[in-house]
Amino acid sequence: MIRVLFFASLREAVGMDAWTFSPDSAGSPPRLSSLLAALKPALEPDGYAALTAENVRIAVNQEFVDGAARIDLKPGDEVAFLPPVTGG
Amino acid sequence: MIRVLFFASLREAVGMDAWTFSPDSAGSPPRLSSLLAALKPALEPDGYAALTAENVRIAVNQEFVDGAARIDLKPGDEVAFLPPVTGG
Amino acid sequence: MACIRIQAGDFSVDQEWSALRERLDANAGAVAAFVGLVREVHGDSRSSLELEHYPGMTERSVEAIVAEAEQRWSLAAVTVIHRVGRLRPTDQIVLVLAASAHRSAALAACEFIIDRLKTDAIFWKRETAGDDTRWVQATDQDVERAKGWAGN
Amino acid sequence: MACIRIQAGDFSVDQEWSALRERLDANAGAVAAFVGLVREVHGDSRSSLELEHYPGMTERSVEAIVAEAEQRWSLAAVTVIHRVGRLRPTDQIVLVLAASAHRSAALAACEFIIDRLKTDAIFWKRETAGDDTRWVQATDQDVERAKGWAGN
Repeated sequence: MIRVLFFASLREAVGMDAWTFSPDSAGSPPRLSSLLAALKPALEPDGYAALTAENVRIAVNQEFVDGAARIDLKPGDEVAFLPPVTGG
Repeated sequence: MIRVLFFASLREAVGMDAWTFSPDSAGSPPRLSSLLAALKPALEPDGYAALTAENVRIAVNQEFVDGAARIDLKPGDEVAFLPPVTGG
Repeated sequence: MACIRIQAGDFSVDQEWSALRERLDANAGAVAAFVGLVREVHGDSRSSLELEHYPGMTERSVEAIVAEAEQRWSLAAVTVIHRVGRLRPTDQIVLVLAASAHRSAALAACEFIIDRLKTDAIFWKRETAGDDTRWVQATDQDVERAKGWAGN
Repeated sequence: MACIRIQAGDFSVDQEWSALRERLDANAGAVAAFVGLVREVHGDSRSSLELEHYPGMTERSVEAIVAEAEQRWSLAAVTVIHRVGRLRPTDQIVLVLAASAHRSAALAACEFIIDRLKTDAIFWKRETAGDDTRWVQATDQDVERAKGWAGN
């Protein structure tokens, strides 16, 4: 089981703050690409487009990942979708 | 009567914090040059050299004056000798 | 030597200043500080600001900014407090304190930290004024300011 | 809008911060601050610093610096307090607070004011450590920093 988190404008775009990804346990190690594929039918087209926009960053276990689609995931991982930040 | 003030290192160099200049009331309006001429015999050579060093600034009535020697003075004026400042 | 807190409640500049000062020795000659306050949105005094964060990752993003400041400058002590949750106009939102032997390091570090908090710390702001609510976007100016430190 | 004081006694950062904050409206988003502390001379904890000033002219020299800052940046409020007389290591010596709508103006004004206080305000410092006493000279670095503002 992999926990998926959505923050700020993305939380609103997808209409939920968390989602659970349960990859096929028999297959090869799940990747972010398979997570996104499983997520797509659960979302409105606008929500999926928002998540995959160029300025959205993805964190796995609270570390940003680049070239995220090819990252291997494992049970217990936490994947987060983060829109551009605006602190301070 | 013109009041003359010495600050910080100049106060120590001349050995006093204030001095009174009483110009000849019959003559032309006193200038800073006549004040310095009257002051010179009252000071040790080191003290006079310190007062007339290049980095010493002179204020008349709490305003800095440039080309100070030719400034006209009048009774009641306050003349101050200021070494380089170091605040903050 | 850094004190970093993310909190919903208000902070006291006085308490933080006193606490920082106790951590300083007699070689610290300069403390630079920055306090951010919530501004009214479009002059609406009933507007509000809501700050969202990612617990855990947000703290580490702020720690990374402070660690970079500590690498760039010789700092005696640093405090960063950033609030989250719903805030009102004139509320305190962020505090940065940076102490050093000399003012140039303290001032530069304080400015660096607040600039980077704007662009690299994991917070999201939503403004609400009347019926209108929107997520705040980073300004080009903020991004430029933060980039400016890269060359230094 | 500026509060300027030259005083022998200590100041409270808390009181000054509270007083400044009361002068701000909901359009002020940023306060930058600087506190100068007395450093030990040559690691001597019994060293001391004596600050001399020219009553009247010193106040006006500080007012002129603040007025120039207010011309350069749009400032909501400014506080400058500078102490005189005998001070000990770790004592507070100077406070600058500058408030503005945005952080860039507040930070720049605060830095400008403290840089100019070093070179243009009428104070003289004498350090005493053991039997040794000397008048502090302005550093080349201070003069360069102050000159740096001329081109901006």
